[in-house]
Amino acid sequence: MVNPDNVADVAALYERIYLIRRVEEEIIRIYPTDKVKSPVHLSIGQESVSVGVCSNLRSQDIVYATYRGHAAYLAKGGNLNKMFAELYGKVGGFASGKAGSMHLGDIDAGMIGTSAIVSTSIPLAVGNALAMRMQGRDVVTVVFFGEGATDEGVYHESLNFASLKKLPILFVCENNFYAIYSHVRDRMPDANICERANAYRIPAKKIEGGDIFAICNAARDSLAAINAGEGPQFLECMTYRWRDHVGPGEDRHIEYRPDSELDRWIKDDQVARLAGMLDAATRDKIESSTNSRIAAAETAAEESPFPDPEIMYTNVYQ
Amino acid sequence: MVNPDNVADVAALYERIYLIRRVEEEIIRIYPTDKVKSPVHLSIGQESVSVGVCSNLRSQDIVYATYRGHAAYLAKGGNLNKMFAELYGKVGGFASGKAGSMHLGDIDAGMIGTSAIVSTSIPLAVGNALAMRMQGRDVVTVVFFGEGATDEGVYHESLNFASLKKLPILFVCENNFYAIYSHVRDRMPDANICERANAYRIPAKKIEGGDIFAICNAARDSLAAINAGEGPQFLECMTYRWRDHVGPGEDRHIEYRPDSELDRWIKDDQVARLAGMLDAATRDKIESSTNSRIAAAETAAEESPFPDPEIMYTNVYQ
Amino acid sequence: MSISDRSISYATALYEATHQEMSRDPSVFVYGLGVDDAKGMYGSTMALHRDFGPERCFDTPLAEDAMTGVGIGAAIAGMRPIHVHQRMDFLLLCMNQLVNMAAKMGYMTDGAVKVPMVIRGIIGRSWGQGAQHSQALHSFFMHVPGIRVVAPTTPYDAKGCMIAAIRDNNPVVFMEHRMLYNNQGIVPEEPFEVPFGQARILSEGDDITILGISHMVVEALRAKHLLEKVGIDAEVIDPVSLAPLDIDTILRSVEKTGRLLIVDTSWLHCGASAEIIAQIYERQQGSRHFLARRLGYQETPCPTTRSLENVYYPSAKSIALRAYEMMGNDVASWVPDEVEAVEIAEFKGPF
Amino acid sequence: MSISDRSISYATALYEATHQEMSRDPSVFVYGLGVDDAKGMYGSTMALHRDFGPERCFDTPLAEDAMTGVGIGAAIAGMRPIHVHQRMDFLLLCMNQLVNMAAKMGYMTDGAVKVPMVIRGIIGRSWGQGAQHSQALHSFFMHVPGIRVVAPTTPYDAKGCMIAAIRDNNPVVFMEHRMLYNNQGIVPEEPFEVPFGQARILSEGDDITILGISHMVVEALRAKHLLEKVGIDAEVIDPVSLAPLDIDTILRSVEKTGRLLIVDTSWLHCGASAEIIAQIYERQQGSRHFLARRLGYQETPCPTTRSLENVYYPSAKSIALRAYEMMGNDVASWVPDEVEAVEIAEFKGPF
Ligand SMILES: Cc1ncc(C[n+]2csc(CCOP(=O)(O)OP(=O)(O)O)c2C)c(N)n1
Ligand SMILES: Cc1ncc(C[n+]2csc(CCOP(=O)(O)OP(=O)(O)O)c2C)c(N)n1
Ligand SMILES: [Mg+2]
Ligand SMILES: [Mg+2]
Repeated sequence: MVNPDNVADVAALYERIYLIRRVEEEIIRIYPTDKVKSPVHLSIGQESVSVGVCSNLRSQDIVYATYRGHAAYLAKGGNLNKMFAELYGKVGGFASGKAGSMHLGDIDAGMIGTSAIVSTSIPLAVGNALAMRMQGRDVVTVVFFGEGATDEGVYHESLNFASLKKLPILFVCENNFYAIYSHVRDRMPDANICERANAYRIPAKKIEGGDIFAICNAARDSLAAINAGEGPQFLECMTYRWRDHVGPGEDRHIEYRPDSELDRWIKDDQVARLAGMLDAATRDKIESSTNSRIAAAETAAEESPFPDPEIMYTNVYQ
Repeated sequence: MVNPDNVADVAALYERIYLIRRVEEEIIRIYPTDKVKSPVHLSIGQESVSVGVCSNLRSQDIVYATYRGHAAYLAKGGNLNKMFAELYGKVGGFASGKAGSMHLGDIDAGMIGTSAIVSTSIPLAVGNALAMRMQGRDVVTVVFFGEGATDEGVYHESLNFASLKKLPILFVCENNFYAIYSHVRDRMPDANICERANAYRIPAKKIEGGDIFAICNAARDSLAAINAGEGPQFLECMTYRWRDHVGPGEDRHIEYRPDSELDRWIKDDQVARLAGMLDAATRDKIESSTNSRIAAAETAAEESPFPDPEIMYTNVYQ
Repeated sequence: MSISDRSISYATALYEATHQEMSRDPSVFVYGLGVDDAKGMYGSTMALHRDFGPERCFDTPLAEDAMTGVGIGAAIAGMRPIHVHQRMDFLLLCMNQLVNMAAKMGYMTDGAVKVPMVIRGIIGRSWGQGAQHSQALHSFFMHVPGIRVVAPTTPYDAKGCMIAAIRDNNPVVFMEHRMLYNNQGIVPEEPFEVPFGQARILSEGDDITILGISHMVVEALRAKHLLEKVGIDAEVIDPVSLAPLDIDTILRSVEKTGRLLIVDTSWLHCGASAEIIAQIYERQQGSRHFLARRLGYQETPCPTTRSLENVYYPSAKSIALRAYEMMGNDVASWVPDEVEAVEIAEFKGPF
Repeated sequence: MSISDRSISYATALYEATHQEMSRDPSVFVYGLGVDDAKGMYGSTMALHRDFGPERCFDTPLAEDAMTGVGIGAAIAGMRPIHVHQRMDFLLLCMNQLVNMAAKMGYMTDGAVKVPMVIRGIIGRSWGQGAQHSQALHSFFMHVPGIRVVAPTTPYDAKGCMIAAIRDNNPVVFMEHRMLYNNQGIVPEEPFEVPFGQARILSEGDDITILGISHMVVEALRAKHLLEKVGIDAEVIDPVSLAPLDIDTILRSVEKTGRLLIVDTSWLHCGASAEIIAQIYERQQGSRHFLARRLGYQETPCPTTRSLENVYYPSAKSIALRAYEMMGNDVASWVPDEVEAVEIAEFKGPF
């Protein structure tokens, strides 16, 4: 159990969440230079979900996530250098630039490449859990997705099957209320996501406010239940995206959501919250080492070459 | 409200249900002659669902059903001659033989052509309901489907949307426990179909035992709610298929279901039940006129020619 | 500026066509993810929900499969739905409804019902769209009887085809390339239809026929200018509609030039380019030699990084070089000028 | 009967291949609607669940889309799933998973993951299957890089291709025609692979090349016999694998005969037949004339009634007549004998 009174616990969480926040701030800074010539879907504001859940994972556990996957990738222990190089479209990336921000993933870090088609990774994660069961491997699969993904039929088929087979998988819905500019109330008669999961006989818990400690602890309980053979578990983590759906910008001018709503979530920023729980020295140490790592990753990405045309033709077939 | 003590009510139901039963018995009789050279999915044993629900419909109401659609078609007042000619693949059929048993339908009878792909008519029915709303027409849409169809993602998407828009549609699940030879327990962690409908905020009622009066009355209540603007309603009607999934045969030899289960349902036959409630004269009159109609339809189908090859190329585009 | 010279963008042309048809016919409605949002599908559906009410222009849950079925059911019931997809790739989620239902309901009822529905699929190319946001799937729909497929290139054709598609009694897959949205062109203000099945010769020439599909028409025209500098006179054809396909016009051009270069916005195998070559060949049956070549996406998924993307898509330069080669020249003997595809160079989002 | 003369059916060949691979490699498993039922997918999966346990051969909910994704995820995790579809038409429900995920995961991770998965799609033709149970969708998958497509015709190839497909590290769409299931042929008992990308010349001839796909190979062979009676010597080719496609073998044959008739089990537009003609033409580039024709489904949805079905599908007779015409004869001058396609005539279900 993550203990808010335990400095080591807090520092570990802060180190992870600060890294993610800073990486995305760097992306915002760099973006206008056109170095990242690809859509980016930032997690800023939502980091506590990935960090809270992944803080409970072991290296052998497997994560599936979405095109909004920077946070999950880094929370799962992804390689920063490979990530920057991938964003820059360079050979130093884990996929030599073939993937980019929307298909982040790295088998070494236990995160499989993400999909830009909403909801389509969910059954793959279920298949991963099935394979782990068949192989008798002690691996839990975690799949992150937005509340928008729960609209899709394949989501339902996936939950039904996972529950039918009692597979070792944790479903994590990052409910940020919106799918692009569309509010969940315009897509569901009632945003009763947990109740719907229950209808598949999957125990589900809703965590309000993005509270990182609550998320950590709920994930720990869910993982324990999975390890106890109780089958799939479900977490609905309420959260909020601060930036525009895609790209580095803010989006207040679009007026699809009330400023006050965004402001309330910014006030509850979990990064600031954790920072405030640490003494200045601990914080500085984490921050400066993180910033050096990021700077180094950027430099390495800069220096890595673009792939030659021949690279295009490799790995179409395996 | 259909009154079991009212002879006229019972006779009306019997006339409809007897027609359906006899038509399918004739199909069984004729089938070995290869006159119906197409798969048939018989409703024998399940007729009370279509008859019970459709006895409440007005001619302007629209029905969508499945490849197991003989009962729905006749219950909705379909044309017997056109149906036989269609099964025989003759020009006298409503689709000149292009449709056959799996795509039964007849816009004049208010039943749109059915689909052989499980679950795919369900969103069309929802679209029909949407159109009725847009056109301000006093029409209720009813869609029949098996419990197997509820496995498919598109079913969930359809329920969600129908409820979101509060559309005037009645969902009728004919739960006969099996999808081909696969029991519902092997496809759902819990066969809580009504609870799942509720999760979409659609009021749902389960009717046990195929009881035709209970189905009639439940449908009447559901239709009243729809007409009162309460949005979609849901009925799960437990029922049982006596014959093999496809084709005219019995299937006891396949041993995927206990004989005792089938025998119990045969004992509760709703056709026999209604017959037993009528005096012999009323019954005879209904039966003999029905049998003459069927004989006439068969003769007409025999006499109708097969379509010429040119017919193939018509109505590919409209 | 006289009315007849009015120049508008491709996106505006789509918008205008839709707006005019919605005004004319109350059975027309527009739906799909984001159609009523502030970006209004690159302007093409902008504020339709304000003008016609939220019943006739509405956002949907993320449910491409059911929402397609909803459109089909509504079309059968007398409506004329326009279903908009931000990426053509998303049509892969509703292939069952499109192929098993939309394409067949009319036939399976022998004409008792019809499915007048427009399915707008936007080819997502811009930059860094990667493997799942860059596909064009027209060949799938060309394969299946019962579906029409159009891919207008100019604002004029965008408007005329959209009106024709809305009025057509069949499902019409309407393919739009994102790099065309800002292209300007002269478009009459009053409603008009561009009939399906008529190719356009956009620019005449005697030496080689270059047929482009969608955005590749623009690149083919640029290639024509490059080729002029080496004395090659290319004829550029835009088929506009792919199903039905106007093979006669293409055949006449090939009979004149003896050379056919087809440039597609998709892969080649079993693609539109294969079909066109096969049809031309079947028509000619060896009565006259002609040369035929195809260009399209590289036979790989689309890579994200720009260095590979630049090679992945055909360009004015790669088209010109291939044409040059087909004229019997050694490609090593010519370095065409760099031409900037402004619509690509200037693209900065909304991604 | 010596072992090497052992004759088994196509369905048994599939079964045997699967059984042998499941015995050899614990990562192979079979799933799909009905695979463990009493009919065992026409015998091809019969009782595998008894021999290998219900974990390795299992029925599923009706959920083609998610179940495909489950297979992909399992394949990425090191398993070798075989997903069986009773009708190829049902693949329309999982196009997103197949095209956006299975075909691309290897590329998008630059080879870090692979998707060794077999997707068995059964072409449902028998009688009265109608518009939604009779489709063959191989051209869709041939269009998309990252997917392999095989369509074996003989029991020998059925076994060898199945073993090769299971061992292949890519998604393989395995197309089976239902009218082939009872065909008998000599098949070695020990496991063997038929490598992809090698066409077979089933029967040599000098006058015309007839290329059949799947069940159409059988009809082409029957047509060859008919043609013999009028002195026409047809060469019959079975491509076996469609992606990769062995165009060299086809090209050599066409260079010999000068005539190519392609007979497909699907529509023509943007189909396998278009691709083959286009590739042959591109290779030849007018170096030699050849005649080319295509036969396939009529360009309509499949009608249910037998009188139209008989015209809808190509037959030995329609193939022979077309070949006869391509030899420069007047079709009116010949009435080929009636040949019975026993597998069709004798079909009595299970529908
Ligand atoms: C199948 C599909 N439909 C539509 C889209 C376009 N799209 C991209 S992201 C997105 C919103 C998804 O919302 P949600 O699942 O809540 O995730 P979030 O972006 O909020 O993290 C949409 C509609 C898509 N990529 N895939
Ligand atoms: C999408 C799809 N998957 C599989 C099939 C094969 N199939 C035909 S009927 C059927 C069972 C459907 O069961 P249910 O919905 O309960 O209807 P019932 O046959 O019991 O009336 C299946 C699996 C199909 N036709 N369509
Ligand atoms: Mg969201
Ligand atoms: Mg059932």
